[in-house]
Amino acid sequence: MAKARTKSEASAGTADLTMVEAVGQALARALEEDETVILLGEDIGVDGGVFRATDGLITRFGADRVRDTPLSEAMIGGLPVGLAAMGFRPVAEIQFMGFIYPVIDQIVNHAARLRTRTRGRMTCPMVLRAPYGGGIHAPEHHSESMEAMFAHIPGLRVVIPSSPARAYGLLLAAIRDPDPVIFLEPKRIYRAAREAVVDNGGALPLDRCFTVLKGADVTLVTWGAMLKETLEAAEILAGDSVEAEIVDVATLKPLDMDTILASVSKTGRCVIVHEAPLTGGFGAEIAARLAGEGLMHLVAPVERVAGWDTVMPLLRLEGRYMPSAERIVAAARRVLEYA
Amino acid sequence: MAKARTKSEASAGTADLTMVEAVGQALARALEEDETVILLGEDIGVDGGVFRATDGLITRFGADRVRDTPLSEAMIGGLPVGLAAMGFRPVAEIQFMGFIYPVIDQIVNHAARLRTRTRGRMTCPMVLRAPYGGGIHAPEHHSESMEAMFAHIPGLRVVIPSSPARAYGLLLAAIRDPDPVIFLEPKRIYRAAREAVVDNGGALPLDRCFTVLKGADVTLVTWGAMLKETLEAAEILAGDSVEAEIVDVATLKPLDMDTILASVSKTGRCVIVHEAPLTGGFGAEIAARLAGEGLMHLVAPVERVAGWDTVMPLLRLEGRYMPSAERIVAAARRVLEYA
Amino acid sequence: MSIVASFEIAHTRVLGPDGKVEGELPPFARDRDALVALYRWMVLTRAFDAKAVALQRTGRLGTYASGIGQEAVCVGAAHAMTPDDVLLPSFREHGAQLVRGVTMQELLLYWGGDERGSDFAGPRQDFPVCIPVGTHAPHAAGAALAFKLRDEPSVAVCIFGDGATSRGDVYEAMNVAGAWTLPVVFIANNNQWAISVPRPAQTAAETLAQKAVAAGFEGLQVDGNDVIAVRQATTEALDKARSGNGPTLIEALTYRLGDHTTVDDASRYRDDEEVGRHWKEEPIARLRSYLTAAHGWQKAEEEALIAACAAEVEDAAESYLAASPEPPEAMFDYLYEELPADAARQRAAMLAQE
Amino acid sequence: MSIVASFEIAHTRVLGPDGKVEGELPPFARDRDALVALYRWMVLTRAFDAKAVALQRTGRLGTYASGIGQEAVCVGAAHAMTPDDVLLPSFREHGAQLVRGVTMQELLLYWGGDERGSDFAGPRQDFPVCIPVGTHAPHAAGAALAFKLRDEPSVAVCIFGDGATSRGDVYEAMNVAGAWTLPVVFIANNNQWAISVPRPAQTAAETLAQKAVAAGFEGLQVDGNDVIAVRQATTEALDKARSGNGPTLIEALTYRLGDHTTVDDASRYRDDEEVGRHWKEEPIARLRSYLTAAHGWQKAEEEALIAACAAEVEDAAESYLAASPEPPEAMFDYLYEELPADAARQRAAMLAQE
Ligand SMILES: Cc1ncc(C[n+]2csc(CCOP(=O)(O)OP(=O)(O)O)c2C)c(N)n1
Ligand SMILES: Cc1ncc(C[n+]2csc(CCOP(=O)(O)OP(=O)(O)O)c2C)c(N)n1
Ligand SMILES: [Mg+2]
Ligand SMILES: [Mg+2]
Repeated sequence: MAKARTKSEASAGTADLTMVEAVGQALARALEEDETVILLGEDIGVDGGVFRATDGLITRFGADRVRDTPLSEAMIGGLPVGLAAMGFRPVAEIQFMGFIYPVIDQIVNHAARLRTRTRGRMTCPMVLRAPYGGGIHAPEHHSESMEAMFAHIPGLRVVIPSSPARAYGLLLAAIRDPDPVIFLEPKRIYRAAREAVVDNGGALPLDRCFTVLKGADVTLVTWGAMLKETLEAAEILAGDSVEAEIVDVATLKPLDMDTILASVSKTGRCVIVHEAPLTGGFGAEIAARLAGEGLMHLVAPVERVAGWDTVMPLLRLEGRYMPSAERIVAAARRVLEYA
Repeated sequence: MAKARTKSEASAGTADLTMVEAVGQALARALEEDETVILLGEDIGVDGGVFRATDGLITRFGADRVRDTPLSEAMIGGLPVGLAAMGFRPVAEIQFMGFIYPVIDQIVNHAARLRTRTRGRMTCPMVLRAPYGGGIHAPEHHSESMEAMFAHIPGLRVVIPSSPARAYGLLLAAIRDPDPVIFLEPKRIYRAAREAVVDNGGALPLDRCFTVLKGADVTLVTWGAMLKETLEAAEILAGDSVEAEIVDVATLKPLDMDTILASVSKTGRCVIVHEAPLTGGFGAEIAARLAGEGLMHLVAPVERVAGWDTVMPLLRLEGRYMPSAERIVAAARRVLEYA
Repeated sequence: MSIVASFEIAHTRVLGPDGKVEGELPPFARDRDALVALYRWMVLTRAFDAKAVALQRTGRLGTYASGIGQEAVCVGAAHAMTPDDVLLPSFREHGAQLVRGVTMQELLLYWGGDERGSDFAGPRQDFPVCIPVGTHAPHAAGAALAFKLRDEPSVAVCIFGDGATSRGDVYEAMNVAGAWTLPVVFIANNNQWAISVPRPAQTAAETLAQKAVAAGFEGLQVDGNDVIAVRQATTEALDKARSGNGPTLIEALTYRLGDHTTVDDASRYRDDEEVGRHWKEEPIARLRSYLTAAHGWQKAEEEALIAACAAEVEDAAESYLAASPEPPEAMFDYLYEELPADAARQRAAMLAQE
Repeated sequence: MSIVASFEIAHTRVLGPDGKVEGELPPFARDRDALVALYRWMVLTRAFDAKAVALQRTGRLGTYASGIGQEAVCVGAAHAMTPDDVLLPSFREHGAQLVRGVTMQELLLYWGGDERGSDFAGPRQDFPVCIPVGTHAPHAAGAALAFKLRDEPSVAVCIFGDGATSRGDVYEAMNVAGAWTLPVVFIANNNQWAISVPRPAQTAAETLAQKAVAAGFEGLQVDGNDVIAVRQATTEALDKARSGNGPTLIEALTYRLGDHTTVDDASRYRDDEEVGRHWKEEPIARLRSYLTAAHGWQKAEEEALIAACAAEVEDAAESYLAASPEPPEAMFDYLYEELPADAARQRAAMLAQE
């Protein structure tokens, strides 16, 4: 533990990190500050995770706390429920979101309702991390975005960072949260950019959207890796003197609709962008709320720019599947046509 | 087989059936007309299913075609994929929707994409049946409504009947469909009413909503058991001289938005009713489309009357969880206030 | 060809169906009081079961899964545990929960459809009933890992049915428990039926105990209608787990004398003759015969015990029936430690509806 | 205490690491041509693997999972099958797919990110590669059930890794296959590693073959670097399945000589010394030694065979690289037999974007 403490002091400063490094930093910080934090997953130990998110952690914190598991996703979903009920804060990793489905049973039937069904006697402060999304030319089943399935489950939080600093702050918040959190990491931007991250243990709120660009003409709502294309779209629109406001949802559940409504009440126009298939995607929930409480602000139809309702194609066609800046711009221009 | 044929002729007429009997009738018809149809599930054989949907089928069609499985839901989801790829039409039963989650992996990763990933070389004409929803005072984990999770999966069809005749016609269509279908049976109305069902093998379309009540003032959109409360609400509204139009979605995926849009273009008002939790429920998709292509028809905010975003409570409180006719009426009155 | 591994499945029994000693009597079982304690728990469990079924039949309880005939598995297993161990029951182990200190009123509340029933005043670390078959097995591995990491002597005891042994998550949990040498005891409560599916249709494995072979640890069979054998086998497995030697799977052979639940009608799929045969093996009469023969158990004692149990059950049922209703907003109040704004608005909307 | 069940796990090998006969040579293996055929498939598989890795390194293929070192498992198993059997491979069994008649161009298309690669012109009933570990095991049970219901002599052969044996669905599939006596052969391709997780960390079971004990059917070990032993064990298991005697689990002991995939760096978690040791056991040199010693295999023959394989691989790579791109709307065109109106609108929107 002495070694860990030294390391902690050393790393208390600011560093330019990629998102995957920021995830690792947050995990290290959590392991350091709270001895009930336990990491588990496939290949997270000596290998440091297939994306290196846990690189070096087994050396610093030992194989008891950074545990390679057998290849058993249902178990990886369920064992943490037992650990959490007994006072630990497990952070489990599913290697790719395409392999997360066997975990859903444990999340719906146990993790998300342990507090409710025992009237608070038992709680489940576990975090389930998984890289998700397309665009890295990964093999079949490695590129899906199924956040909407989780956002429908009562009792859960669903969090998706879009930058290194938000990854750090949101993951720390997720680990400290007293209830179960699904933390989905947009792997396409794991190494896309570096950002200054202050390793001071500062968490970000888990019930707030982030307005990442101010603008008065149209609201662009997105999360995760699609923030990149959305920012690009905003830049193209700026060339036409259109000022886009961009909201990074970050925490899908519970949804901070107030921030989105405030923006749309100003712009009257909204384009929602996500990578997951359109139908039943989480964009539907946001658009539905705009059709409800937000209706009177809308001057134009709500557009959703999303993945097609198709199976995520293999790498050759994945570029044609994912929303592009051009598609976002085109949607924005359509909604701007309304007076 | 001689016996089966006799039975078939005898039952070719019309009978007043409950929904669960209509399900059994459709299964029997399918077993009779197509020898590649195989039923499998827990307790569907001698026991006839815990709701008796398969009552008597093992006697008529034998234990080879009406198969009790071991207690293995992931297998019940996956084995039919192999059977279907080899030319059968398996109809698998999950005993209650609360136990369906281990099946999702097989549905997303295999059933719904077998055709796509083999470019049509292999197909997966399987049906997955499951009773769902609350209101029968069943034990914990027996009353959930998670249709939205399935409606988000590309390559799938999601079908929910709301009456005996629709159960018969839609289930036959689902079994004959060349692609995988999730068929969710609202168990609260399994025995709620009888309806004349003609056992003539007539299927209903899997891409069509049903307008079950005509009206010009407000569109009520619903599916499954909630049709009951929605009809009650319409009756209450009729007392105020409000004519509600009711659309029974029936097939959630692919969604027949045209029928809903046509109705809303007439009424300008829409209330969507479902039992599943509000956030991320399938009502969001419908409301989102109204906020998009339907926006210009709307004269009032789209209301969603849904289950709360809570864990489905145990039986004592389930009545307070589920949407009531009163809640639907109140929502309709709110949207009618807009001019 | 060479043989690279071999395995044997042992079966133990102390009392035969007629109550005669067939095996070796373990030390604890030489004590009359100890045996009477086990006997009383079994009698109480059966009385509770009967009352619960009666309450359901009269519309005052939800669907209920009676454990009649399986009292020895539940009582024997739970009685071997220390207070610091953790029980992870399935949904038919009322007897085990009672022995652990869950009150009958709590059990009735739960089965009556009130979540407060799972907020045990007694064994606060014990898990609530698990309805989705076998899904609690990974929790047992997790709890056991917690004990191991904290270097605590506690053991997780996970009970599930014969049907549950076909579930992948039970296998995954056993496998990780073996791989990590976790302090957990798995008990397969083999009552021969999973609703209408008889044990041989569930698996081609000759015994359920051998499921442990796949996970690399010991599996054994015990006569599950012999509370002495169950208690002893559990004690040995607990000791082994506590001393760092990992998990054990105990297959307890018993029989579901009743319907699957109050909404089931077992006569649809099994004949009375089979049930009748198994009545001759049931655990309560068996121990009573032994107590009578070996320890002079008296008719008066028997009557007093039955009357006391009946009174306890009646008391519990009365306080259950008298319990004040839970406010509906409770469904929001335990969803998260702090209710998010979004859900808080729904809570308000629900209350405004009154 | 009595013993109620006992099990033994057998291990077979014909050729030792040095190519000397240690076991009993099965009849087919007395034929030089038969052995040369197996040898050629293994050499071709390795050449294909090397080419695929090279294509990936130069950006012309996606992530690829090399099967180097495991050729005997793939070739031995597939070679024992009849055309009407069905192969359900995992993602590293290129050799098995080649023997079955999948073309190298098809394999490259698939790994190059083009779904057309799974539309096999050859074995149209064989399943495509399965990436989600172990999820194809239930399909094997389903295919086997189809054969059984149709009274066909076909058998489903499902290959998966050591890691996959920890998955619940593999267990569930094996369990139902046992319970229903299905004609299926499960082959655990035990290459000692699941990415960075070594076999002993995967399970406490001494052998993977004993996983079959839990499912109630025979499990056995075979030297997976000995193509003769693999072929023979598979033949016997196929015969057994074909004659109605149900499933077998074959654990084939081999070694993953390469990285997990082209994006893996195995030196992070295992040392060269271990890999070096296993190079001495690899299957191609082993059979070559035997062919040379027992059948006078000549240097010239060897060179001709290697050149022929290299040419075949080059040809395949060239036609792969020359394949016309698939139109993007293909992602809609195989979604359903008939595209629903809703999706058809999206398809049109995608095309309108050009
Ligand atoms: C995962 C799951 N599938 C199905 C059910 C419905 N169900 C309840 S109990 C039961 C049979 C359980 O059999 P077994 O494990 O032997 O336990 P027993 O009821 O005999 O105590 C079934 C199928 C369920 N509760 N959970
Ligand atoms: C269900 C699932 N979990 C995780 C992965 C990521 N992954 C791919 S291969 C692999 C290891 C597989 O090991 P093994 O079964 O031994 O097969 P091998 O790679 O050695 O051939 C893992 C963890 C996956 N593809 N599927
Ligand atoms: Mg049972
Ligand atoms: Mg391996």
